[in-house]
Amino acid sequence: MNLHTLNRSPADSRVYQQTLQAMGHDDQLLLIEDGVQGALPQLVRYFEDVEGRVYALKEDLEARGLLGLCADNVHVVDVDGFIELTEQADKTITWY
Amino acid sequence: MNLHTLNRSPADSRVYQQTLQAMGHDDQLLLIEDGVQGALPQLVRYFEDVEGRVYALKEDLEARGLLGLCADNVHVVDVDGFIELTEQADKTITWY
Amino acid sequence: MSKRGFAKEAEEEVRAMNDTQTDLQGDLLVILRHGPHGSSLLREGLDMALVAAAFGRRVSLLFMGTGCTALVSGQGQGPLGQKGTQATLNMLEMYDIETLLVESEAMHALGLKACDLSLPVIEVSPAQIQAAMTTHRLVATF
Amino acid sequence: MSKRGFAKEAEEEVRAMNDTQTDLQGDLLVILRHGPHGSSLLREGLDMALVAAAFGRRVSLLFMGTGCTALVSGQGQGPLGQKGTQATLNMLEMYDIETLLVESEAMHALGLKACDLSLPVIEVSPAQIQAAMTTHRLVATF
Amino acid sequence: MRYGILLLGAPYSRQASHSALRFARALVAKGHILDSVFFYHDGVYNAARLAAPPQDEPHLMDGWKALHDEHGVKLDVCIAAALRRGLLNETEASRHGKEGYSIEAPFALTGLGQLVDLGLRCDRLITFAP
Amino acid sequence: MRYGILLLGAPYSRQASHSALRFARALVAKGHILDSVFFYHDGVYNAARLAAPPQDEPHLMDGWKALHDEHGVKLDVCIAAALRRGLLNETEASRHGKEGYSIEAPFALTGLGQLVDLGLRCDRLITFAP
Repeated sequence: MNLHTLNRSPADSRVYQQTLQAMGHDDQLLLIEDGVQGALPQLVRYFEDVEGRVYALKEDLEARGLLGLCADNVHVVDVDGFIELTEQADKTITWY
Repeated sequence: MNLHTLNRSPADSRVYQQTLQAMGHDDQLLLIEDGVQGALPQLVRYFEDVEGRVYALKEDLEARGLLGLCADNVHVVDVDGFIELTEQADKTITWY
Repeated sequence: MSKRGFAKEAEEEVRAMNDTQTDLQGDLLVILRHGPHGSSLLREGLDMALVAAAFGRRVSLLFMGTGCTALVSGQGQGPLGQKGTQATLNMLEMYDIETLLVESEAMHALGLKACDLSLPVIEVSPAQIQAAMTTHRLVATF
Repeated sequence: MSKRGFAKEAEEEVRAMNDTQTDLQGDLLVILRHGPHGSSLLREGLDMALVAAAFGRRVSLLFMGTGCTALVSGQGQGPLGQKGTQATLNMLEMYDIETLLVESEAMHALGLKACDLSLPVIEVSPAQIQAAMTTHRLVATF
Repeated sequence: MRYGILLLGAPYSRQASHSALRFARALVAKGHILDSVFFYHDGVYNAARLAAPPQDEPHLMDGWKALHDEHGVKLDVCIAAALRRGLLNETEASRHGKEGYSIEAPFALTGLGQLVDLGLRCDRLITFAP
Repeated sequence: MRYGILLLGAPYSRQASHSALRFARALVAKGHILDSVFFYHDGVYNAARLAAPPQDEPHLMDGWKALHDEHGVKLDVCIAAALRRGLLNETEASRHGKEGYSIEAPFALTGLGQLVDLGLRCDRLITFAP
């Protein structure tokens, strides 16, 4: 199982398409930096193929005022949770 | 009349949507750097709303091996042509 | 909150109705297309706007694409203490930068409403965006 | 040209048929998502691949998105004499980097065919991309 | 016509600097006046005096200097953007208690007021971005 | 576990450096070993010794140094990426006939072989990118 991080908003960049193609059946996706915009209810649909396996970094949501606007089906984790995801995953693959 | 330059491929970035919104009826669009990918026949359809007003920079097409693959309805100009476009336009607006 | 949101929306409609090409004229239009924290472009664009205003120039801001998130209420510092841009946004009024345009299509794409934003804005259509490009002497994109 | 294109396509089909997960195993998978000239990322990714290969590691390359344009034939120098990456690509074989995967969806999106490319490649589906992610010990994205 | 250039991209990392230098050379060759190049955002990295690119690649900083020497083009670097990125001239280095300096003439550290001024006094301001 | 970090983003321009430093601090706080941070692409700018950010903002270079001093984290900078961007230590400066230098210990100029090695000897390699 691999962890994928994505730091671009799907409203900006098409790199999320590459991320989704590279994600195996039990891989997980962590949205960080500007990528946390993907947790907005209007944008989370881009990730419906991997629903239930989408995480967003709490500190990055908070800094942007987006924590309260986050979709319900996104798991919010802090930086310690980020580290735990990297512990559990065989590899972490970065998309930007 | 304004000139707009775009240095991102529509296959990569959604910034072309902002460019198109900002283009007035007689504005012109010049594709430069990675933006020249937009001159490929498969991608030029993103610019159909401004057809006939799309230019691509020759030197950037050549360096990428794309000059021969360019769509017919894109005007190819070299850097002197780029300067002439900026002379004719009131302003040059950069999208990236 | 929803009451305040409503008041803001009403206020915004009035502003939008008053909005004519003449109102939009100015020396400098700064286009902001990036949110806070992810890159320094938002701050650097705002800095240019503030400096121009301090020198007596008439400045308008146009938020496009994900740049609209720059105005979302309740932004904080970054986790290492990065300042963010909220403090700078709060200074705009003091510098007489009062024309804040936001791209209507982007607001819809992001699912944002005027009441989610911390400052009063004018939502603009492509035609109004095109007008702003011609009624300002200088346009800078960040 | 079309004859040569056909030969290449046939050759490629044979390679694709021989393609198994075992063939794809390796120490390092370098994912290249940027074309030449626009940024230095393509060159920097290729440099990492060459160094790893020089140290005896088994290296595969995966071209995704607009990175597929990195392989287009007939690239030249930049107008100021920037080297570009064609020379580096020509060195891959010498370094035993022979597994060049290209994202099939991106090739279609860009309207590119294998005969437009300067090196023999294997077009890969999402399932094959996912397999490559697990059969390499290390994955680096550029 | 009188032109100004605003450069936002780092050298070597992105094509912006190459595009800007190519445009600048073509401008003066065509008889236009290039008033100034203003370096902002990552563009300030173009002024790094110790840049040592491989000999078979264009030396961008020398290219900017030649434009200054041969055509009087001013090379203005945003001071706020430069300081946080480690680009200090001798004056700023001593003001910040640092030994050594990383930019030198003809690159000049200046404020954003210069950029606004440039944009308004020129017939055309062209931005090259990362 | 043993971790390595690959940092590709310039400080202040993009969040990558902030994200990497935050992750690095949390790693060591959790008891993991952070072997090295490898600076490549625009990440090499993190090593600029003259960086003078405003006092009310995090000083990223000091943050990297503290990780080295307190936790023995190696700070490796890709030499090829650094030279073309104007980041030279004293040895490289004299080799290239330049006066002055722009990076110093604990940042070390090294080759890409170190990056490959780091990736293969660590349990995890995490990349932070622009």
